[in-house]
Amino acid sequence: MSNQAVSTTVNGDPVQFVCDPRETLLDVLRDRIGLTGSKEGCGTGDCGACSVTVDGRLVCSCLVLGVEAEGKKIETVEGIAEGPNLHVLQEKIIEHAALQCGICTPGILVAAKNLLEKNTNPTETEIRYWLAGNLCRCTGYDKIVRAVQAAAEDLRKAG
Amino acid sequence: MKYHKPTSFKEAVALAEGAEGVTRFLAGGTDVLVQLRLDIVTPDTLVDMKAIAGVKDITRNEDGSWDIGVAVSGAEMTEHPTLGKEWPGLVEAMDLIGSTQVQGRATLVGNLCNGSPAADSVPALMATGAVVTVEGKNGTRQLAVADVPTGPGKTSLAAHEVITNIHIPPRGQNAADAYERFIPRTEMDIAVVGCAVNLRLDGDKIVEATVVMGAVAPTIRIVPDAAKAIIGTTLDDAAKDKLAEAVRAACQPIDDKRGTIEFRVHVAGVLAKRVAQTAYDRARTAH
Amino acid sequence: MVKVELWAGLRAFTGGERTVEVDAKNIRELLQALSDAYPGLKPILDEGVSVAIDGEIFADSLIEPVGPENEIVLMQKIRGG
Amino acid sequence: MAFDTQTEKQFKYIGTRPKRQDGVDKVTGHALYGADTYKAGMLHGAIVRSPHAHARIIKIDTSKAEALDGVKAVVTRADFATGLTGENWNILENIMADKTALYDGHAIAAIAATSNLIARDAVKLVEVEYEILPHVTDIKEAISEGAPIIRESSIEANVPPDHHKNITRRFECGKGDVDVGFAEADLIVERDFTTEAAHQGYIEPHACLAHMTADGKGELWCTTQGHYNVQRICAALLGMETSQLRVTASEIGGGFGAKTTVFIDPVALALSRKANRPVKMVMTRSEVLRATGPASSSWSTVKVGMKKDGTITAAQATYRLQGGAFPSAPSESPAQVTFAPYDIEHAEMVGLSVMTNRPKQAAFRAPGAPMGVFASEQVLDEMAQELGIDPIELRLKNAAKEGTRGVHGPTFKRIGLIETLEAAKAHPHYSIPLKENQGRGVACGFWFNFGGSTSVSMALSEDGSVALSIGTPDIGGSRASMALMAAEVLGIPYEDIRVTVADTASLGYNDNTHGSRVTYAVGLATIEACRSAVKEMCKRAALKWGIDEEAVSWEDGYAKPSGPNAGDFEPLPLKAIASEMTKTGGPINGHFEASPNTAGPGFATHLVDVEVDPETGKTTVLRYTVVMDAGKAIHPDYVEGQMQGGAVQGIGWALNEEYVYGKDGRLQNTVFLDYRVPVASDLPMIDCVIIEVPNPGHPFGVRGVGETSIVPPLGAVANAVSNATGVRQTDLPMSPPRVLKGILEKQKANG
Repeated sequence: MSNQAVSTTVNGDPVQFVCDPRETLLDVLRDRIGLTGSKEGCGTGDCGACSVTVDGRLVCSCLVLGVEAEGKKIETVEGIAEGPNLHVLQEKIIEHAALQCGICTPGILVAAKNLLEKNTNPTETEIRYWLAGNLCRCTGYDKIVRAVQAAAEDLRKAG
Repeated sequence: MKYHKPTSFKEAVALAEGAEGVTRFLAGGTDVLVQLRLDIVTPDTLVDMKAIAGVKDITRNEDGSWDIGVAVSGAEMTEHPTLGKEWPGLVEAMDLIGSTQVQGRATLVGNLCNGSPAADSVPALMATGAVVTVEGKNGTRQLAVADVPTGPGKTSLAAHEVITNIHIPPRGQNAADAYERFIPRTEMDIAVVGCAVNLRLDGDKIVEATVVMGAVAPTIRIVPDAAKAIIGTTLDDAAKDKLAEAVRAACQPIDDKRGTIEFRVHVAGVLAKRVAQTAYDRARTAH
Repeated sequence: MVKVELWAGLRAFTGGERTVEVDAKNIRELLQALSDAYPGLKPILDEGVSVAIDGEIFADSLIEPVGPENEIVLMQKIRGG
Repeated sequence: MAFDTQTEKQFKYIGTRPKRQDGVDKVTGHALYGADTYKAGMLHGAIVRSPHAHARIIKIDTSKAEALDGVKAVVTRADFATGLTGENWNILENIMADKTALYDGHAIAAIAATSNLIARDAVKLVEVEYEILPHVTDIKEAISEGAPIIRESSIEANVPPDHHKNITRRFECGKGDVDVGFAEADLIVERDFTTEAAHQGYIEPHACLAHMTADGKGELWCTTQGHYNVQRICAALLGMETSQLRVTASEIGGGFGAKTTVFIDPVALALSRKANRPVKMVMTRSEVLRATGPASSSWSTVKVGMKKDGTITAAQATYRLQGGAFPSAPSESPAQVTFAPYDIEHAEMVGLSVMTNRPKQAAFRAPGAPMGVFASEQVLDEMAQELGIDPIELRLKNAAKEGTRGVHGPTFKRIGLIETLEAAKAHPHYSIPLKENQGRGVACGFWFNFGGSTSVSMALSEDGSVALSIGTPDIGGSRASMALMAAEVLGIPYEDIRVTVADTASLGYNDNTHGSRVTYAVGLATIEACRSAVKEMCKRAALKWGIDEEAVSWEDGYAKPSGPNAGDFEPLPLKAIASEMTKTGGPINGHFEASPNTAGPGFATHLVDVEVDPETGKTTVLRYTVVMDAGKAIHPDYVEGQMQGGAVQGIGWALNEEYVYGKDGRLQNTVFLDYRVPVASDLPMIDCVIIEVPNPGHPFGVRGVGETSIVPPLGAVANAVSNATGVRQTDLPMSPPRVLKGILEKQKANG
């Protein structure tokens, strides 16, 4: 095996790991760094449950190799809350019952946060298309879309 | 699998040339990683292109032409302030590939080199008349995008060759492009049929046109007869019917899990009419 | 005696009768009595059945009392998701 | 268990929408699902799967795999128990082939290695020699002449000998005499319908972590809808005593029925037993689609007779459902369920289970019912049109109500079908005008709902907070519902109650989270467990006051003297009783165990508007309204969630989801890219109207809501597409190629 050493930053923390180049960033986050919040629903970039940001860019961590993390800034669902304070999106997801089983929730949160950072006033259609790569099999998306709308409204009010 | 991250194209070519077994270049990775995961292709050598200078650049040249780096993602094209104003069809074609997450990674070059007849960005890229620069052990060469794919999963590039740049000609006056695809859902599908149209007007009349069809033949196909059907017209209903007829005549699709032959041929005509109309309307309001 | 309505497919084992009468005070006795009276039913009953008593469906219970005043319907066991 | 007469009082907690207790864990990524735990020395398991739809296994050579560095154990069928019968044998045969590979993806062997990559590499080194046998994957082909017979020994006793040998079960029900009924009819319509297999599509693949130790004990962590069931099956398949295996249910990332059985758990245990190390197994998405149960595909024939005024005089139907290479298709379900919403004098339904070379079908939300309703509700829609009767009026005219003898046999108690129809009719959705190429569909659905075996225990802490232990994995927020019901009975805040899903060693037996049973049965058990604790608390208060136990009542969290001779004492709050409990007789706990059988049937009416592109056949859902009788909505948000989720799964099944098999018998669409579940941009908001007609068999009136929601959508969407296109949609999915074909054929026929 031609394992490689990688230095990266995950949720602001410096992290080093050694991995096989075939391992995805998702494999590395879960199995080597112990951050299991990102979920593997498909392994082929079709479900979005493993969504993270790499240098601020929303991606499926199953479509990124672990070795590509070298020198990057990775943000995962575990980094969304600030200490005990939940992000407004997290609050709204809970308040609006926008999760049933919750397996898609980490990916939805990472993706929706990324959207609201770019657009604090998305339309329903914009939210739905932005989240089209985040499959949810439980909710039918209704409550998820409402939670994102409510979070956007709060963020706008907070200025 | 060995992973390399060269800092120049020369180094990339040398790595590819020296490698044994299967070599893959990693631009966005949205195809390479899926193939790896599904045990379709496990490369022996993976050459990551993203550390090479300039691969993330989108440049508008003085003559109005564009150079797009090989590691520019779909999201970066969509976010570019002016590229989409001049080439809306190309940008929307790229934007249709996969989810927001996939857009963060997928690239034009990756889409092209994957060799899929259903690739969304490739018909639009062909319709622009784009040319790629290819570097190999014997130096560099220019190649029309239309000459890159040779069959499903196949390209005309040699094993040691790598695309280093995509060049899109100047937009020019009174012209526009458009791309649309048919999928059963609204997102996340592979095109069942894809169509790109690039045209130029003189007044109300179409004077130049390129019509390109995806997913209806073993390779993405420029359809000269379809262009002929609308050149010299104001895209009236008769012209559109002729366009549809020409497009359908050029279709040689297959029956598969995504659509039937019958369906693809019919929808190819429908799409061509719709896309031509969009391009035409855009060109009318273009400067 | 209690009256038990069988599902239509079981007529073949009861000489064409869809409703049969057996002597039973609870579901266990009822199933036993059916098996005794109509041996052809035994393998089907053994594969698992539900018994509806006055509209309430008992999927597993053997102890539920039954009486002549009850509407008793034998049902194929339904599986849930 | 009967409906509380005092329930007419205002609830304090029931019907409110507090935050779920596992919410923070689930939005921060800390909740642990099936694949989220690790053990020191853990190995990773992977499975060798058949690439053939039907093949005799001649030889399995694992020597090259075993020689690979890092490979620690290989298991085959020889490593499992022998002599199993019935469903246990079928499950074992499904999770590890014996002599024959029965479908593309059937497990042949498994490997445990020190990393996932090594395990996957080793799988590729296993050489299996097959003798390929003729196969059949299509239900119609499977029961036509010349089809390969898959397993004659699975045919049940009551299948007549003249039936095709791939039909393993025949079920018949009904009432009256259909010949008489059809003779009374003014209009008779008979049609055939087919539906394709749809996968449950949970986002979390099956995953587990197994550890067998040298003393024969086992620990299993897994994602499941029922860990007691997993315990029972795994113990049987491994040949061990049930209680020696402790199973802990992880958080579960969706199941919808398919996680009521097992696939990899016994394999991981067998690997662990052989390697003497913990083994983790996680399925890939392709494995989930190829080798876990989708719902059956179906072929139905439905015939209905009707008078001019819309009265149904007779209904006759045959439902053929395929169970894969196993005799497990739920064919009795459509036979019993589909016409149950209607008061029909003459009815005759037949259900047939058919074997094919496909994976063993698994339960999917009201298993079997949606396919039947797809057929029956379309025939009613067509007849309503033919007779010029509004589709809701037609259904109201025939609607079952309290006292109606259902076509499935039993007489209904109080049910809410009429209320859902009335609400649908009054809903603004029903009067929105439609434009060209748009159509509206209406359909009703019924599901029995279950009770099932249930154990619940609650423990009072000295500070007055409460720990509630339940044994049913929480898929859709049930812990919140249990806490609400406990709060209501105990009269303490929702936040003071912590609900835990206990492992198999910590609480008595519980049936699966299935059959829409949890809020009903576990809720009922929670109420009773809390009531037994209340009784004890009243006793402690009586002791303190020196009065009769019967003279103490419980009100809003306080023990109070009640009755004329009780005396005048200051009410005692729960906290005060709790703080002294160890001195007044010991800990105060409540528990309840039973198999409640009074689950109230669920009814729903769905409305949907679609627009169909006449040039491409593509359907867009414009609006969707679910009206459903919940009996009593404990936590309305999660009731709505069930209504919306079921509806959307139904929309997916109706429009684009399907299993596509090639001529070679291999599944063609093994990734989410091609197995097309609805994405966010495919859908509108899903409107919900909760009707509350109390279930007379639950203290608070609860009916199950999880499954009824998927019963009407296939029929409702098909009716809408049929109305938009003028072409009756008899086959699912209504994918664009199929719908366009119908439109073009109609245009051609009309010149």
